[in-house]
Amino acid sequence: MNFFFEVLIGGLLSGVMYALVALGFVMIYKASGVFNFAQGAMVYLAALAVVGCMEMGAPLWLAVILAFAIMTLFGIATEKFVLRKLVNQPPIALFMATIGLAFFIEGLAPLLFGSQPRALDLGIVDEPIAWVLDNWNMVISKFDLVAAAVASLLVATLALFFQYTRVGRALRAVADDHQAALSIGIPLQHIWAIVWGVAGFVALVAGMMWGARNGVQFALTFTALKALPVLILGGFTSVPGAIVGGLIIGASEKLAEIYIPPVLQDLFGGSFGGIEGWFPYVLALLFLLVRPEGLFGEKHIDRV
Amino acid sequence: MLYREAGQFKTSYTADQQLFPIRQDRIGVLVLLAIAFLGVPLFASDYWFSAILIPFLIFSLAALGLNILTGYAGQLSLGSAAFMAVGAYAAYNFQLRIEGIPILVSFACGGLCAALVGVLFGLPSLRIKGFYLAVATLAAQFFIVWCLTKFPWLSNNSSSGVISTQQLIILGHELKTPLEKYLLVLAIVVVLALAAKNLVRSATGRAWMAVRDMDVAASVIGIKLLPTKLLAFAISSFYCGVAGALYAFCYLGSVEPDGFSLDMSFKILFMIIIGGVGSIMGSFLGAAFILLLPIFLDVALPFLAGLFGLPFSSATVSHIQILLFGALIMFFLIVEPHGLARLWQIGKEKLRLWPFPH
Amino acid sequence: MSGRKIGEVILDLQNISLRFGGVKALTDISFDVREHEIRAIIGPNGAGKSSMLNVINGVYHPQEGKIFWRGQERRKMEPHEAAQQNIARTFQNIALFKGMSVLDNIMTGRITKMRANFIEHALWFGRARREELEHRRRVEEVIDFLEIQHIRKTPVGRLPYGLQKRVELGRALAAEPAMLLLDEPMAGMNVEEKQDMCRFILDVNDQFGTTIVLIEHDMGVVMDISDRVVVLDYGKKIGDGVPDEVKNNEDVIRAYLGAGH
Amino acid sequence: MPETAAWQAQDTFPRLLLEHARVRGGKAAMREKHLGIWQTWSWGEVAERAGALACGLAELGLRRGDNVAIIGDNRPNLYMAMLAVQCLGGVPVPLYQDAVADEMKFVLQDASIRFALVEDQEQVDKLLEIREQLPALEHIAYDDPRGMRHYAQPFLHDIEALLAVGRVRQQDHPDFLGEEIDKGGSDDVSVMLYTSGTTGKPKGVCLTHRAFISAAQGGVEFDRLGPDDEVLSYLPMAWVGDHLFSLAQATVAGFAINCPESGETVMNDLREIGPTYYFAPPRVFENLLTQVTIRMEDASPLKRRLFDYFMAVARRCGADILDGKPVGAGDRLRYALGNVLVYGPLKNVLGMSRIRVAYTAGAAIGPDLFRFYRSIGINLKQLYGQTETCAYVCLQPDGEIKFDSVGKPAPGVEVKIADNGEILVRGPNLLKEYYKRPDATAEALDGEGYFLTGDAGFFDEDGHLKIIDRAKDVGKLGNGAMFAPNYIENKLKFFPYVKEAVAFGHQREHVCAFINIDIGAVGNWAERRGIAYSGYADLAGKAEVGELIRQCVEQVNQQLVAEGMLADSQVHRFLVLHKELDPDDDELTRTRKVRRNFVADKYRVLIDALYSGLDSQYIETLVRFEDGRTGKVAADLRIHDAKTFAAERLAA
Repeated sequence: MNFFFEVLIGGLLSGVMYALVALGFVMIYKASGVFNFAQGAMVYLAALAVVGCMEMGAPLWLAVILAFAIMTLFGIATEKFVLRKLVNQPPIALFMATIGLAFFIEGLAPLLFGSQPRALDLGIVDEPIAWVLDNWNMVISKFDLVAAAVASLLVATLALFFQYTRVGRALRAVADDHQAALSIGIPLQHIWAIVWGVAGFVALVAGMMWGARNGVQFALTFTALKALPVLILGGFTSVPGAIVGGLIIGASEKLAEIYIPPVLQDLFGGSFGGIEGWFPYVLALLFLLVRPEGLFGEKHIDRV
Repeated sequence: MLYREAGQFKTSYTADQQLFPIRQDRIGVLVLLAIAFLGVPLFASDYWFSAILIPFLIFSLAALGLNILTGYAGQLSLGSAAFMAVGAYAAYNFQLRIEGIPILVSFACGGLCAALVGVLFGLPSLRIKGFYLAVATLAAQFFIVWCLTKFPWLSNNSSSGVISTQQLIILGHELKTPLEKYLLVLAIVVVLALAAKNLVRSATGRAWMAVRDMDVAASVIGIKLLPTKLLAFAISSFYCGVAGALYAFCYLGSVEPDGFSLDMSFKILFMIIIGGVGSIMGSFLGAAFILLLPIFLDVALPFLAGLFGLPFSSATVSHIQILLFGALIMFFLIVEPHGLARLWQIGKEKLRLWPFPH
Repeated sequence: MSGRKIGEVILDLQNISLRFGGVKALTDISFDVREHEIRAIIGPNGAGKSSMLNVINGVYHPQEGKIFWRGQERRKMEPHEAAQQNIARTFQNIALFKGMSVLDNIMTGRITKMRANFIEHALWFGRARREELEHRRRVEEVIDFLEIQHIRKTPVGRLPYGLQKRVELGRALAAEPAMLLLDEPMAGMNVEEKQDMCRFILDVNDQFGTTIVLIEHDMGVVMDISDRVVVLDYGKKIGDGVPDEVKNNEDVIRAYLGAGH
Repeated sequence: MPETAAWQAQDTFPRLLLEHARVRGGKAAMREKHLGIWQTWSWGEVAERAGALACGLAELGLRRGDNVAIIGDNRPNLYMAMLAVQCLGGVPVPLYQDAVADEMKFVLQDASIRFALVEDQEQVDKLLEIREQLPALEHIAYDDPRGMRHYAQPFLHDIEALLAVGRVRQQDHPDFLGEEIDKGGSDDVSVMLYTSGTTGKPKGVCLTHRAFISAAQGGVEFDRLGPDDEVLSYLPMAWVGDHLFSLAQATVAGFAINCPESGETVMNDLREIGPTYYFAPPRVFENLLTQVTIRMEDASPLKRRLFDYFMAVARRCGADILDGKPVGAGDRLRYALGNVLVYGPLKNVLGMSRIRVAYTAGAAIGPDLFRFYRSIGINLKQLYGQTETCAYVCLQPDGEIKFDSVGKPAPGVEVKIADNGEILVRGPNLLKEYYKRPDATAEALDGEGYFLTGDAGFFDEDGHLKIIDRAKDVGKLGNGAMFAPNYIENKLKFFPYVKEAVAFGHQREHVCAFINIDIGAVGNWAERRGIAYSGYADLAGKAEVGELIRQCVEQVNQQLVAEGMLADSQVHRFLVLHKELDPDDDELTRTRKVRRNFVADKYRVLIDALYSGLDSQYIETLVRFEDGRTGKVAADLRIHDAKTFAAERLAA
C-alpha cells in the first residue's frame, strides 16, 4: 500500500508539472480562442534559452531574465506576424498554424542555443525526502515537491493577476466577449500580446522545472505534449481544470505504468513498459466520449 | 492560353460530368500518365526510383488519405502515420500467416485493417470536432505504435517490433528492381487516386463536404453525420494503410513501429496543408514539395554556407529544415490556405481566360 | 386563380415547450399545419420562431409536448430523419456549403433519394453513375425553375446574398419536400429580389403542392401570401388565424407596437 | 450538295426539310441549351416534330394562307413551328418578343392572325391582355408550360399536346402531310417579316420560298457552307438576319442551329458552341470589343504590353495574312507567335476559335472595329441588304475586303445606282409584296422590277458598293454642303465611350449632336479615375465625362476634315444626354436605330439650346420603365463646344 501511495504521490507531483504546461494553453485559449499547439515547443525554447544564456556566462538570475525577454519578444512577434493575419480563419486553421509554429520553434531553438542535451541546475537536488522515507518508507522527490510548490505559487499569482489587475480583468473580459473587452480601453491586440507574453512566462517556468528535472533536450516537447490530454480532461478554458486535469493525468499514468504491464504480461507474455507514453491520450479519448466539454469546461450549444 | 474550349459543348450529362470535361485536360492527363508509365522508366536511375519517386508516390497516397478525411470531410487527424503502420504490419502478417495469399490482396487487407482501426478512433468524431478530435487522434498515434512495439505476435516476435517484408511476387513474377517496384506503386496510386476522385465527385464526396462546410445544414438535408464521418475515417485510413504497406514492402523493405512516428504524421499533414486541403491534386503537389525540400536543402545549404565560409553541420541542416517547414506552414495558411493546388488552379484559370486577367 | 386545395392537417404540434438550461424558448405552443397551405409564423425578434422550426425538423427536442406528423405521433428524431420524412428547410443565416458549386449544393439536396454506396461511387459504375445522371437532371429542373442557370457552376461563396438565398431554396426543393420550412427567406433582400422570392414560393406551393411553413418579417409579404398565420411573442402563442384575423388581434398589435416602438 | 438535281427540286422549305431528314436524318439540326446540356434534335426528329405539329395545327383548323404569329426567344420548338406552318401552306409571322402587348397589337391585327405560337406564359399574358382587340385570333399554343396550370381557356394549347394530337392525326391520315407539302409552291409566301420602319406603321414584307431559298443558297455557295457548320441563333427571330442566317440557310445547307439557354448566358453559350458561322449586328461586335478593352485594362502590365505589342503586329499584317496577301517573313513569324500568345486565346475566350465566316450587317461598322476582328484572324465580312431583299444584296468576297464598302453584288442579284444616288436592287430574292399595302409595294418596286432601297451609295473603282446614308436622310447644311447624319453618328459611335449619337444640321449653319455615353465603358473609365457616380444621369453630367467625349468629337472632326466634301459636317457643339435612348420610350426602333425625327421633336428644347449658344439647358423627360410604369428624369444639361478644323490646314 505504501508503494501505491508512493506512485500516486509521485504521479500527482509530476501532474503538477503537466498542469504547469497546460496553464499556458489555457491562458492563450481563453484570451484568443487559439489552441496553441506550440506551447510545448515554447517550453523547450524557454529551457534552452536559459541554459544557452548560462553557457554564454550569464548567472542563473540573468539567464532567466534574458530568457523571459526572449519569450516575451517571441510571443509578441507570433501574435503580430502570424495570428493577427489569421484573425478571420476557422479555428482549425489557427490550430494548424500553431503546429507550424511549433516546428518553427523546434528548428529555431537549437539553431540559437545548440541542440545537445544539457543539464540545468537550479540548486535543488533531486533526492528523496529523508523524513518521508524514514517515516513512511516512501520515495518522494524533493525536487518534485519544490516544483509543485512553484507551480502552486504560479497558479496563485496568475489568479491574483486575473482578479486584481486591470490587464487581468481585461483578459478575462476578452475571453467572454471581445466587444466588452474593447470597452475596458485596452486594444485587443495589446491584450493578445500580453497574453502571449504571460504564456511565454508560464512556459519559462515550466521549461526550467522540466529542464532541471529531465535535462534540457528535444524530448521536452513530447513531455509538454502531455498537456493536451490534461486540457481535454480539465476543459480548455479552466485554470482549476488544468490543475485538476494535470493531477489526474500525472497520477493515472504513473499508476497505469506500474499496474497494467503485469496484467498484460500474464495475458500475452513479453514486456509492456512505456504505457505512460499513450495512457493519457487514451484516457482523454475515453473521457471525451463521456464528457466532451471537460470537467470544468462550459457546455456548448450549437445555435441554428 | 493553351486552352481552346470554344466548341467543346456537351450534349449529355455523361459528357458534362466526365472526369475531365475539357479536352485539353484529358490530353494533359494522358500525357502525364504516359510520361509516368513509359517516359520515366526510360530515363530515371535506380536512385531516382528508390529515393525519390517511390517515396513520393507512397506519401502522395498517404496524403491523399489524410486529405479525404481532413480536406473533404473536415476532420483533422494527427495519426496518419499510425494508420500507415497498421497497414504495413497487417499486410506483413497476412503474408506471413496465410499461405499463398497474393501480395495485392495482402495490401488490400492491410488497408482494410487500417480502415477498421480508423473507424474505431473516429468514433469520438460524433461528439467532438476540430482540435479536440486532433488530440483524440494523437491517442491513436501513440497507442498503435506502442502496441506494435510491445505485442511480439504482431512482428513475428522480432525484437522491438522490426519486420522485414516478404518478397513481392505478382503472378509468379518477383519484383526486385526499383523500376518494377515503382511501376507497381504507380499503378496502385493511379487506381486509388482515380477512385478517390470518383468518391469526391459523387454523393459520398458531397456528403463529406456538406459535413465539413456546415454540419447542421448537412444533417437537416438528410445526411447522417456519424456514418458519413466514419466512412471518411475508414476510407482515409484505408488509403493510409495501403500507403503504409507499400512503404514497408516497396520502399524500405524493413520497418519498425517507431518509424511511423508523430513526426511522420505531421509531415503528411504538412503535405496537405502546403499541397492543398480538399484537393486530390494537392496531395501529390504537397508530397512532392515536402519530400523534395529536404533534398534541395541538403544540397543548397552546404553550398551556400561554403560560399560565405560558414561552419556547417548536418544537424544544422535538419534544424533549418524543421524551421522552414514550420515557417512554410504558417506562410501558406496565411497567404494561400488552399495551398499549391489553388495556385495550380489559378494558373489553369489564367490559361483558360488568357489573355484576360483572372 | 389558385387551383390548389388545402387538405387535411399534416403536422400537429401540441403543447410544445422547449428550454435551454433555465431559459424558456417556447412555452406550451400548439398549432397545426394543413397540407398544401402556406403557414406563416411571425413575431418580434426572440419570439421563438426559429426555435419552432428547429423543433419541427428535429434540430431541437422539446421537453414537453407532442408532435403528430400525418396523424402519427412522432418520436424524438434527428434532423436527418425529418429529412427522410420529406421535411426540408432553409436557414435564417444562409447555411450553404461554401466550398461547393451551386450545382453540387443543390445535388446534396437529393441525398436522401440516392441509393448507391461508396464502393459504387468509387468505381463510378452502374447505379452510382446512373444516379448521378438522373439526379443531375432533376437538379437542373430546379435550377431552371429558380432561373439560376447562369450561376450553375459558380462556387456559392462568390454569389451575392440574394442569389445565395435562392440557391438555398433550390437545395431544399431538390429534396422534393412535402413540407418546406423557410426561415426568413426574404431577409436582407431588395424589393425586386423579394418579388422574385415571393413568386418562387407561390409557384412551389402551387405547382408541387408543397406545404410551406415560413417565418418572415415583412408583414406585407406575410399577409399577401400566407393562408394562415401564427403569432409568437416571448415563446408564447398570442394569435393564430387567417391574415385578416391576425391583423386585427389586439394582442398581436400590442406585441408589435410594444416591440417595435 | 445543293447543285444536284435532287436538291434543285426542293424548292420550298418543307421539301428541303424532308430531304435533309432523308439524307442526314441522324445529324444534329437544332440544339438548345436546356437543363444544363445541349439538347439536340436531329433532322429526322425536326422533320417528325414539325410534321406532327403541322397536323396538330391542321386539327385546330389552320388553313393554307393563314398567318401564324411566332413570338418568343430563339427556341427550337419555335423554329420547328415555322417549318410546321410552312408545311401547311401557312405563313409564319415572327414578332419581336420583347415588344409590349400594345406594340404587338398592330401587327397581329394587320396580319389577321388566327394562330399564335408563343414561347411562354409571359407572351400568352400579353396576347390575353389585348385579345379583345384581336377578333381573328382563335388559338394560342405555348412552348413552356411553366405557370400555365391555371389557364383554363380552351383556346390555349401546350405545343406538346398539339404534337400528340398531330401524331394521332398522322396515323389516321398518313398521306395528309405529304399532300399538303406537295400543294406548296416556290412562289408561295414562306414568311412575313414586319419592317420596324423608322417612320410610320410597320409593313409586312411577304417573302416567298423562292426568294429566301435563293438568298440562302447564294450565301451558302458564296461561303461554301455545309452540314457541318454550327451557328448560334440568338438574335430576334423577327429580324430578317436571323431568319436568313439561322433557319433559311440551315434548312438549305443542313447545318445546326444552336439556341442559347437564356439571355444572360449568351456569351457563355457562344463560347461553348464555338460556332463556325456567325452573324451579328455591329453593336454586338462593338460590345465585345469594349469588353475586351475593359478587361485588358485590368490585366497585369506585362500582359498588357504583350497584348498591345501583338495587337500592333496584328493591325500591321493580320488582315493581309487573312486575305492571303504577301507579307514579310518577319511579320509572319511575329503573327504566328501572336497567334499562340494572344489571338488564338482571345478568339477562344470570345468563343470565336472555330469561326470560318462571320458577317455583320444592319448598320455601318467602324473601321477600327472591323479591322480588329479581321486582324486577329476572324474572317469578319460585311453584307448589305434589307428585309425586302432577304438581307441579301451585297457580300464581301473572301480576300477582297474593304473596310468602308459592303462588297460586291451577291450571286444572282443586280444592283444599280439611280440618278439621285439611291441604290436599286433586282433579283429572285425580292419581296413579293407588302402585305395588304399595294400602295407601298408600288412605291418600293419600280416598273423594271427594281426594289428601291432608300439608301444612297456608289460603286467604287473595284465594283464595291459604298453606302453613305439613308437617301432621305442625306440633307444639306445651310451653306448647301452635303450633310449625312448617319455617317457622322457612326463615326462617333465607333468610340467605345459613345453608345448612341444623334447629329443635327439639315438646313442649319453647322452640325450639333446628342451623345449617349456607354455606361460600361465610361463607368469603367470613371472608376479608374476615382470618379464616383450614382447612375447614368449622374455620370453623364460629370465635367470629366464631357471632356472625354469632347476629345472623341474632336477626333471625328479631324477625320471629317480629311474627307473633303464632308469637312463642313464637323460637329461644333454637343451635349451628353441625361438618359439613354430607349426603344421603350420610342426613341429607338426595336433594332436600335435612332428615330431621328421623334428624338428631334422630343428634345426640341435641347436642339434650340445647342443652336442658340446657351451653356446649359434644364430638361425634364418622361421615361417608361420595364414594368410599364412611367417616371420622370430631370437634369440640367451642360452644352460643350468642340474644336473644329479648317480644311486648308490639313490639305497643306
